Amino acid sequence: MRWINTKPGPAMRLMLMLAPFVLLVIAYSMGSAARLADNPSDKLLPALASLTDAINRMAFTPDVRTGEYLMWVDTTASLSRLLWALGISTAIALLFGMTVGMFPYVRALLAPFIATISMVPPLALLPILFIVLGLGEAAKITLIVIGVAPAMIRDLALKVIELPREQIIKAETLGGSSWQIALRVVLPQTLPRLLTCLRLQLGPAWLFLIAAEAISADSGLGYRIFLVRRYLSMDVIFPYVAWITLLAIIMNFALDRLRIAIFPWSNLERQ
Amino acid sequence: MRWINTKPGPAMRLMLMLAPFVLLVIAYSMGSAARLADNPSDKLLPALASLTDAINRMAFTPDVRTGEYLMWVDTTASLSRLLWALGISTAIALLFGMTVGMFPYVRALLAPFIATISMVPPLALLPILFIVLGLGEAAKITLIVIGVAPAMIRDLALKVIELPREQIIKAETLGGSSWQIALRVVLPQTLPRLLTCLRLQLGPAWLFLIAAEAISADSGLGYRIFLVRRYLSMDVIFPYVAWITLLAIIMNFALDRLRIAIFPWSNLERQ
Amino acid sequence: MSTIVLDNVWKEYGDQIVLEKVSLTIASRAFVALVGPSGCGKTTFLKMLLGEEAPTRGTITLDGIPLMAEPGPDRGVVFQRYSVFPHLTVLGNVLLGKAFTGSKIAARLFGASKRSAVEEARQLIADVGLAGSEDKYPAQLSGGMQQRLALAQALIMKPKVLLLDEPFGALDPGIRAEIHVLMKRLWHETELTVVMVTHDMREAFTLGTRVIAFERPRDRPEERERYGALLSRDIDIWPPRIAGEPSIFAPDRDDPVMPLGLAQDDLAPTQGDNP
Amino acid sequence: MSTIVLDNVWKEYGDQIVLEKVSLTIASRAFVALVGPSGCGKTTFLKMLLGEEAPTRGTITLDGIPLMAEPGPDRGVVFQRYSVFPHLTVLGNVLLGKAFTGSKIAARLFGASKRSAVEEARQLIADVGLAGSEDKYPAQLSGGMQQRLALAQALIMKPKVLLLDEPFGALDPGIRAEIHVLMKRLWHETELTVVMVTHDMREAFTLGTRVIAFERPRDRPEERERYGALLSRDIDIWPPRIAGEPSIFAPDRDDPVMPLGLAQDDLAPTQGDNP
Amino acid sequence: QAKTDFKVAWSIYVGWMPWGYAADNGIVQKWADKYGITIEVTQFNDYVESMNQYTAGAYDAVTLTNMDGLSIPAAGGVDTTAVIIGDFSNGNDAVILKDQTALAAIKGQPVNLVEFSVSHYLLARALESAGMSERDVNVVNTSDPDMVGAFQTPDVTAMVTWNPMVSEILALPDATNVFNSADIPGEIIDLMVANTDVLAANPDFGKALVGIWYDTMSIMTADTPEGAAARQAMGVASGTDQAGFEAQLAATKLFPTPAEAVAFTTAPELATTMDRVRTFLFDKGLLGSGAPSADVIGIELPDGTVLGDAANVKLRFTASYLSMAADSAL
Ligand SMILES: Nc1ncnc2c1ncn2[C@@H]1O[C@H](COP(=O)(O)OP(=O)(O)OP(=O)(O)O)[C@@H](O)[C@H]1O
Ligand SMILES: Nc1ncnc2c1ncn2[C@@H]1O[C@H](COP(=O)(O)OP(=O)(O)OP(=O)(O)O)[C@@H](O)[C@H]1O
Ligand SMILES: NC(N)=O
Ligand SMILES: [Mg+2]
Ligand SMILES: [Mg+2]
Repeated sequence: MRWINTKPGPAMRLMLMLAPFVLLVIAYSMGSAARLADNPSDKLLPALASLTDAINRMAFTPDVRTGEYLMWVDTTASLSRLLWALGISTAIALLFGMTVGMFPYVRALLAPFIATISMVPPLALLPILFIVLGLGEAAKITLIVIGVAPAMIRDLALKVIELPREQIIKAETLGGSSWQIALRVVLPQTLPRLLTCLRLQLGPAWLFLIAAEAISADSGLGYRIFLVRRYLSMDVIFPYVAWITLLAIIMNFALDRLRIAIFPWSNLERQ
Repeated sequence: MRWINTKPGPAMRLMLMLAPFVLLVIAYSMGSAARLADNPSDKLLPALASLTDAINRMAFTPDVRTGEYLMWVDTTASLSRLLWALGISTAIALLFGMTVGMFPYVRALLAPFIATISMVPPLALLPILFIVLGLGEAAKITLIVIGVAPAMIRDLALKVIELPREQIIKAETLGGSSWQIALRVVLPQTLPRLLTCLRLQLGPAWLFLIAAEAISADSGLGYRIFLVRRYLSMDVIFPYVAWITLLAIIMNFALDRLRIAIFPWSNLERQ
Repeated sequence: MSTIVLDNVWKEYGDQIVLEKVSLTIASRAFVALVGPSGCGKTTFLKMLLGEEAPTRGTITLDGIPLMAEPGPDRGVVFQRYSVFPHLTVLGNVLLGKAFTGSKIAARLFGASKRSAVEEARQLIADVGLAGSEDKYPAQLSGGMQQRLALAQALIMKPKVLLLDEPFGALDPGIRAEIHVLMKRLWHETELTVVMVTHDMREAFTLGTRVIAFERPRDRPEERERYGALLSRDIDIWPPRIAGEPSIFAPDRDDPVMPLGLAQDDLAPTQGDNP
Repeated sequence: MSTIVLDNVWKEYGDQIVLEKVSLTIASRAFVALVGPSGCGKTTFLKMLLGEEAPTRGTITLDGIPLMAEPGPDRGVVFQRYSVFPHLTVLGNVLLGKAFTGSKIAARLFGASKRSAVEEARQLIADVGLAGSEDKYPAQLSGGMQQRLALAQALIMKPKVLLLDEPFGALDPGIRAEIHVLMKRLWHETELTVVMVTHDMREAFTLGTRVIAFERPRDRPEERERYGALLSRDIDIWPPRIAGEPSIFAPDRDDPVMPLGLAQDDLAPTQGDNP
Repeated sequence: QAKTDFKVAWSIYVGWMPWGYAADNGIVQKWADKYGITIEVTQFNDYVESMNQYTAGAYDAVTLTNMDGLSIPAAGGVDTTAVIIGDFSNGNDAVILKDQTALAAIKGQPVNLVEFSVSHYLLARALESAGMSERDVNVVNTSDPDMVGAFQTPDVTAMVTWNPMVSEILALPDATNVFNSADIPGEIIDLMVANTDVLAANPDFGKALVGIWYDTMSIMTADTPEGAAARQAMGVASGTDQAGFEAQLAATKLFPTPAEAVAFTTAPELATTMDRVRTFLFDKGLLGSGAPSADVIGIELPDGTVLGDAANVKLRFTASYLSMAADSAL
């Protein structure tokens, strides 16, 4: 049999899937042991026990100063920023994506501008952002929105433009006005793509969140990572990174489930 | 006529296209004038003349200390990092994307791992990167590769999986081995997508480049922006941001032209 | 009444002439079948009747009034694909036109108007043979069922003119035969002028009252810019079919002569033939 | 010789039985046309002959040897779509098989072997009527030309068996008639056993030496899991067509009886009919 | 322009941690209430950003060093007054070499530091003390949170940074502190500065800041359980613990009483220091790209004398608010 035609069975598949993760843990343990043998106070690759300690300390022991569980406080702070930002980006992307996609005048007006905006590196504009918006949540949320919305707008507008012209004609022969067609034909077919789009932007959104929290905050997952980075406290950084990754994976998965649950037809279509 | 059916003529289109850019310049000038009226040495929104001065100083006047043109030095440093990183990412994405897409065993082994990796926020892992790779070019290039390659691998693997099964069967009936099919059927059809993929990753690549240069460097566009951020020299930051945006737009455009030039069939296909 | 008159209509795309000097009068309640080789401009012709494209020269009138420059509810349409909305159920697809005309802002019906519209829609769905599938999405229907749905969806608007662009081109022969019967019934029962593009000669002669062919007499590349397709044949079916009246003979032309014993359009087993 | 023997073949996907107890002997150089309603398992059957799917029960042998579990160069195939490679020119598509067999690692030919392969490919391209289009990409060809290309590409491997899955289903009737003539010629001239799936009865009877129908006698949803499709009809064409020998009569059945004056398959104008 | 709502920015550094503690423990509230104003205290993770925000007008007061006060707000045209001189760095900033024990060995090496920061100034002073200049080394800009990681990479051999990174790095086996701010005592000064116009119109704001500061000082410098708890809280807030924080305090010359601060502020050495600083900044082009000399910006000293252009005074040192605290006149 050619390699391209040989397929692993279910058990084999599971084993293969787990292998790289197991290897990673083994490699880490070995690296850690080697470094700690050299220098017992090495902080770069803490022993698994130190990681557990740190998790325990951050997540399950109340902070002496505030009595709160730091990791939990950081998580809620970051997630609320992220969700606000994604919510706002979604609203913006929907509004602009739909109008740019549907109306040739709006497209002529905004498409080149949005294409240009989407190429501006948002990190470079951070100082202005903070000065214009102050240091509160607004600036952090705006950074994420600026980083994420242009790509979403372009993606949605493309999706709208790609709707078969036949559908629009059909809707017109059914007596639909621009508004009615937007509301009943274009919008509902755009929404599932919006969720997919959101899913694709989760990575960049986390990135900008961390960048924003690095500069100004008093809680948040990114804040903590940058705070303890001064001490090279990898025992805190690793669990935080793993936690962020897990949150991202869960959000990714949840968004896809959500799409299928709300828009069952969008999955039928695929096949 | 319904709005969705009214289209601007070519002259109108040009005017509409330019309008937001003109408005932006006007808004900036007004904001700048207002702030400078308050505080003549305000640095946040420098007058257009100060921007010109700064461009002149950075781009067309040799630096007193080194005799070099700073903006030119920064540009070559950044572009060489970016191109190295994109080259390496491309090679990695091609290798893994093809094998994950073609071989069910490799897919079972690597796909979940790569999906997980692509969710890890690379900025958080910087300290490890530095310690493993040093502070030089290697670490910066690697940061970009880590930030960009997983998404490219996934995209390419998907593209390979989406190749019609009929094509693969046809190739098998022509006597192709796995290797031959990879080389003559899958690879050439994947390459145009690779260029598109690269184009989509330009934004993130610039982002990681700037982040890497912010952390440690002695030249580069991101280095300069973060250095002068220390004394809020927006007169330098704005031209640099505009220049980065322009470079990104040019690269974006060039990659698309390149795809059409090398793979003319990939554009025929579209229609 | 819904007579369509085309007077010396030309259509050009940039340098390329697609259709040349088409003059034609389509009588009310006619069923015009439009045939011609691929790329000769059949779809373009239909788009002009729709108002989706404007003629480069010449005029098109419907009952003496120049056509609206946009598709509107007086002209229904069914395409080969993409005629139904994938995000709406069968019922939702048929209701959509009612919702558009009955509710300017929300484009949704409520209360009594909704109840009466649903009733009308259900009746139409049953008419096209989709009773029982009201809550399915198009992706859950076969190709033939989707085209029936597209018909029902267009017919609820009671259009004067129904335009069909190869509506059954992608269907199985067996399914096509069934839908021909439906199409004929609808044409007889509804006040409709129909223009249908088809690739299938038998379909044209089975359904049409008149068969029109477009053709491009000069089709070498260097000629394409100077000459378009012409109306090359115009055949009235004999014996004439008249909407609402039974055919004088050959009541069903859907079963043509067959070279062998199998039913040509349909492989449904003969009764008692099961193993 | 290339006789295919199927012995009590069943095919199931999970719970669903697709094909039931298919036993069949396909003689060397036969041209089997396979018909049946949509979804009855024709493509599945072809995939088993290809080696792309394995039968759940039963055996398939080619010249007495069990079929390879994978598609290989002894069996050529043409699908309705995606049979040619969009990134290769016409010549590149036809050369690909030669490159695979002639160059294990590079999968590209050079020097003398390249020259001879190019010559052979050009001959085949001319044979299928594509001379002059050697350097075009498939997207620059019409649907009919693409299928001709797919045939040439398969034939350069000199397969024992040629499997066709509705190869002409998406083509214009006029173009289809032309390619039927080609198909017939190729079958006569090449050492080929052909199995062709089609929806078009006339095509089946025009080309086949034998027409086979699959059918699912029990097709209610609750029955689909317990009963599959059966081989329900098996008709040898009379008078028999024999590969390489001219037909005794009806030398070309491609022009059947027509209800009216137009050529049914082709709207090409009669000579001297231009305006 | 009189107003009642004020915004104060501070960033995470040993000498400024009291601000966070004061905000968390009602001390800010207490003094704001006393003067009938509100003070919003905001923590910044990024020091540079806090100064930029202040310079752009988003904040009324900010914590910074004497050098950054001159190069950022003053050079940015914002007339700034140092309300509190809280401490000077007495070892918190250090030049660290890897596998070398003498400062002279720095010659020819790349030196990782935050360019144009106090580290850069410290390096300049260190080189000067060893008869070298910046031409003898090769400066590589490196961001402060990454210093500890960066030091462990093979290609980094010399580094200038501040605490808490200094103590982390010195804990590594191959690191040696070859020069530090204790060698130039009183030159790197940590301040709380406020916008001069705001202060002039609202002297109560300045009084409240001083009041908050010395209330907090008296708690955190006390050798009591309450003092220990305060130091622990500040340690945790800065990402370490009580011991770590106290180690950093040991390298900081804190003025626990207003009297000591007044004495330092009014001493003649301040003029010398500021002259050195402005010369350094001018050499680096940080006083404005067109600046003809180090005199472009005027620096007013507590006795009213001005260094540089008296018509363009943008940075002012004053002992008046500190004196009020010393005199218990708040
Ligand atoms: N928007 C357009 N711009 C330019 N040329 C067009 C456009 N639409 C159609 N054409 C050209 O007009 C000619 C007629 O196209 P049309 O789609 O009407 O043909 P058709 O008869 O419907 O063909 P088919 O049977 O393949 O559907 C073709 O040559 C086509 O390339
Ligand atoms: N990989 C598969 N997994 C599960 N079921 C399948 C698979 N492939 C085909 N089927 C089912 O097997 C049945 C036969 O499918 P097949 O494609 O062979 O039909 P067909 O006769 O070729 O139909 P058509 O005329 O539409 O091409 C269908 O019910 C189909 O849903
Ligand atoms: N403020 C400092 N770095 O002493
Ligand atoms: Mg058409
Ligand atoms: Mg099939």
